[in-house]
Amino acid sequence: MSFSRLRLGGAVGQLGSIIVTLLGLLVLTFFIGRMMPADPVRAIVGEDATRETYEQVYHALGLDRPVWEQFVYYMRDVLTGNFGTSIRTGQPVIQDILHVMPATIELATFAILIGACLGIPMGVFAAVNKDRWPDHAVRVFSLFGHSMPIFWTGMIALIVFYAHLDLVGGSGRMDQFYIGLVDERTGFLLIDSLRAGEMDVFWSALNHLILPATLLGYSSSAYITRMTRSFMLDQLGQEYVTTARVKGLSRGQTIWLHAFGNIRVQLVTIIALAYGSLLEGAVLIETVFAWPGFGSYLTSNLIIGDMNAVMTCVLIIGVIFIGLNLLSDILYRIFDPRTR
Amino acid sequence: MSAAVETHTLPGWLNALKNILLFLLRSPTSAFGLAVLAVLILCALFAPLIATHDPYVQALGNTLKPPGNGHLFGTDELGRDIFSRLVYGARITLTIIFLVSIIVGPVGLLIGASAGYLGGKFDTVLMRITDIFLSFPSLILSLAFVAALGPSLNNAIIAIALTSWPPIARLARAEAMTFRKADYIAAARLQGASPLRIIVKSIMPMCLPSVLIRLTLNMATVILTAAGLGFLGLGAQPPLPEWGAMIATGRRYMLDNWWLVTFPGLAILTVSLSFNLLGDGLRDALDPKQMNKR
Amino acid sequence: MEKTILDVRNLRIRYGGASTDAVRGVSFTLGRERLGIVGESGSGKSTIGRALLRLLPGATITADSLRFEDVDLLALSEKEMLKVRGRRMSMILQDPKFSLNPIRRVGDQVAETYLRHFKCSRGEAREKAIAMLEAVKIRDAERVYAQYPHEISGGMGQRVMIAMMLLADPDLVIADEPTSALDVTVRLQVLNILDGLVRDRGIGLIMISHDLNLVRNFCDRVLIMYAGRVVETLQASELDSAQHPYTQGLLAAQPRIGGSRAPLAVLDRKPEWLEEKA
Amino acid sequence: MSVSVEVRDLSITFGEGATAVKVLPGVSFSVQPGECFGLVGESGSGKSTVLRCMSMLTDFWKGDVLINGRSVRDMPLIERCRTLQMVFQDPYGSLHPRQSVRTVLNEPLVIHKLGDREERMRRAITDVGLPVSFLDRFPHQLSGGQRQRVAIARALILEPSLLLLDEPTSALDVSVQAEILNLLQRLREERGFTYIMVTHDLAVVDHMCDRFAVMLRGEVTEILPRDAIDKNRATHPYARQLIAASLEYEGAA
Repeated sequence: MSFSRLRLGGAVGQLGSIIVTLLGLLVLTFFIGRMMPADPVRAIVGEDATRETYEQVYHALGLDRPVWEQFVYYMRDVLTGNFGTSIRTGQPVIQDILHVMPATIELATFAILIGACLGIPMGVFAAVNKDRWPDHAVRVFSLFGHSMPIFWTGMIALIVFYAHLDLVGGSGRMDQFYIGLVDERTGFLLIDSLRAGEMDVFWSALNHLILPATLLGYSSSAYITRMTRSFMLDQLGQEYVTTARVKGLSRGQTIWLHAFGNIRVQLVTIIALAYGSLLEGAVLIETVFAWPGFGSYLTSNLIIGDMNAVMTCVLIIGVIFIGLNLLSDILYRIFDPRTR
Repeated sequence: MSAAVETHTLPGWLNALKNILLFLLRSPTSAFGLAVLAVLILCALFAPLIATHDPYVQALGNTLKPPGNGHLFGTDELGRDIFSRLVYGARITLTIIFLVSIIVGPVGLLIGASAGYLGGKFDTVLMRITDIFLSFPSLILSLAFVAALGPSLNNAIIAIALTSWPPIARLARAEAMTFRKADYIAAARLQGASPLRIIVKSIMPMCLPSVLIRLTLNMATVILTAAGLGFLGLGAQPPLPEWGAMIATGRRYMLDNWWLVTFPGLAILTVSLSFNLLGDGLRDALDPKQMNKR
Repeated sequence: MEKTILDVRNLRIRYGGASTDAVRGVSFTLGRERLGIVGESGSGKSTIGRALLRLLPGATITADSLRFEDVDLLALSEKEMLKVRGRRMSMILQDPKFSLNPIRRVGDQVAETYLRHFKCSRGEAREKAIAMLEAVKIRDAERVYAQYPHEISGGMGQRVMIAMMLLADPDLVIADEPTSALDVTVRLQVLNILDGLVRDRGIGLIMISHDLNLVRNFCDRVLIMYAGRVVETLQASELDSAQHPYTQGLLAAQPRIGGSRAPLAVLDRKPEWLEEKA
Repeated sequence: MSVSVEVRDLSITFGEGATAVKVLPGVSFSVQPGECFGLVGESGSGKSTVLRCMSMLTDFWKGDVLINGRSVRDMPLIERCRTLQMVFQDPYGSLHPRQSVRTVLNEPLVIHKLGDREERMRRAITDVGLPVSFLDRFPHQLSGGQRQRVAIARALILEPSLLLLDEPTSALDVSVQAEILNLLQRLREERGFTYIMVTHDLAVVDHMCDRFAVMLRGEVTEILPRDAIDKNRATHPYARQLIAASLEYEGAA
């Protein structure tokens, strides 16, 4: 009985810590948004506005109030879903972001699938062959993926696979003449095109997706490989692995039935984290591939200094990260008998 | 007395350093890392001697020349020698790595070790703060900082430093938490050692190896982040020969003039890879588990 | 002792990367009896147990003879070895906290031994496992079957381990410090259960331990190892009349209940012990 | 100078009210000056916790621990350190892996601002039967027994009067255990230390201790003199069971 209470206490504590983290996130974005030397009012009214309009906007933005009051307003706005208007598009920022998000999620999901399918077997393979040549080969291969500047690799890959070999689609999510052919229902092009039965669009989309997703996946597989390897080494050094061998299980059975089972939960955590950090690579690769997603939206606003949009993007990424962490925590609780 | 200790430990230190270097040289991958690092440092130190041209002088009659004819890696859209710009770019890269590391390493180590050892409220507050920072991929947070501070090399360094101490602190804390329960810490407490003394003399030396490893691996990330910022036009500003910025300007001409983007990219890749390999080698060389065995 | 189960002659084991042998020329035979191997840490006693099951990756094992019943353990392929391990020869490990897979139900882990070696349904294996859990005197076997290792005590865990390793009815069981992780009061129960099963089924037992008291009470014959060599072989009942100074030293160093409180005898290690032939 | 020790109602409770979990429901015993007092019980019975509370390594306990009538809580840190010291179970974990023996022994002297450091260190290391040259060694250059000797030297260097011994020999081989037990025995005779020794081995208790307490789930079930082991004169059922098992195990029954 006391234990269930303790666990309940843990869940409440976790919820509390999430709320505190979210609050901290707001503080951080608020201050970053306000510490810019560039004048936010000028950004809105332009260089040759009159003093009067300037004052008006200055007041409207609440910049004449004490900082803490500004923060309260900011918090109220955020909590009511009011993230302000984008200077560039003139639309509410949140609407813009919801519009571009599916493209990024599609890319990132595809990439994480590639990363996990590449990273997990490689990690296990390396651990099993520790300090022998397969281990070294996997290490160099995965470190290579981890070391490449992804924006550059993207450009080179475009030159080679698109411009010279013409194996894959080029920039964007699909070929030019398909744009607008499929209704945006979910925003995920692969799903939308399948639903509409437009197989040509589907293939074109897949053709465009494959190159950036593979590059992203490869770069994230480094992390997955490394962690898989070290988790696996941990497990292979455990005594229960010897027990399994003594029972007469083969090396392969021991590895997959026993040791691998014990790292599944940790792998879920790692993949969730890797998914989050894929968004980072996405910012750069979307710029290179003109992928109309979240990353492109962020960078184009960065360059024109639209802090409203930028900070909202940052905030959302923070929330996604916290959500992923929470998710992996929950999965941990569900899958590990020791935490049940 | 203390002098006796001093003379005793100094050669010990050098000896350890020598052993680590020898260990690293034994594996081809980390030896490669060391070699690249050496080349990078030499380039940065002796850039004027190594470079064949002035990296800033434009020669508008000599633009977009392919490699050869006195230009090892060709020339860019303003006729500047790419090889020379790469050599001078090493200075920028090294400056970024160096500044970020000497800010982030000690800060992360001290904060993390203290939080891990002291626990309690201090730890909770600290971990909340790092949680918040860790809620972002480092590039995105750096982007936000640079966007707010204004794009420049210095601001890029500040932004990268601001975003890369939390993982180090987190690591040092995790390490410190495993050591705080050790009997030798209990023994030190029973001898009346103050918390500060325990942190500095007993906890930090134990966290140091993994922090060093992490810092080395972190350098690879720093290089990529800095290059990414440069690429987006938010890092070093033209005409500085920063490698990421070189790729960004070369991008417009890349379909016909492959050398513009290829060489700076290779430079970034090689240096970043070498730090990763070096960090990996250090992990084996400094592995505390292996040290305890012997 | 009518039949020889194991015949080991001049066994040498060297770990990969080591400059000297961990086990140097050990010879012994084993019938249907309980043989103790005693020595201090680093004497190579556990290495022998693992070498018999060929569980030392990277180590070099050589011997004039390493015969287990009708097979030559050195000549078996890994595939053939899989049929020996668990089925004909098994091993009880030291600490159930580490030697059971933490995320699988203990019963399933026991049943796995049976499933691996006999063609049968899961249900049958389950029945066999439960019967075996009862045989190691676990009262509520059905309930324990469904529990996870962290939910059972150390003594219970070690009984589960015994059940797992005896389920396929092997001819030889190696017990590697089977009770040193357990409390004194539980230790005896576990040893008595193991002893009873080994005697009933006529299994050959090799008990690896650092504890002279344990082998004195639960073994027929004892090998004393020092630095990778067997220095002396004795009947367990004659342990007190040991000839070798090392054995004598070990016995004298042990504090005894009701013994004198004079300083304990300290072992004076002689270099020639390293050379002597057993 | 020998000191007496009195432990009264030492208890640890987590939580409050109905959900409170008593980790240590209440421990009381007293130790005469110069006595060796044993604490025995199975793993998890709280015997090591008692030592950690007495030494203030754990400080969230209730009750009293008095040394020569003075509460350890009220003692200034410096005085407490020079009154009681502790020797831990695992000699591999109780020495800092990156500190030489010299550093290990020098630290307490620096903290307590004691003079003649070199001289004191030499004496401490010789007292535990190691050559002075060992001062410049690191833990990984020492065997288990040698490490435990260094750990004892570290405890001795502040010249305390009470030594808390937490399973000081259970990680060691029998022959090395004999050396350490002899060393501890000799030091007690020479210096009149008071020992409180945690162990699970009744043979060690019988060899070293004058009296001992049997602990079960955080409680002292019975305090017995040493000669109660031999004929099993315990009255509490658990204490009887423990002694009986030990006797049978040793083959003496």
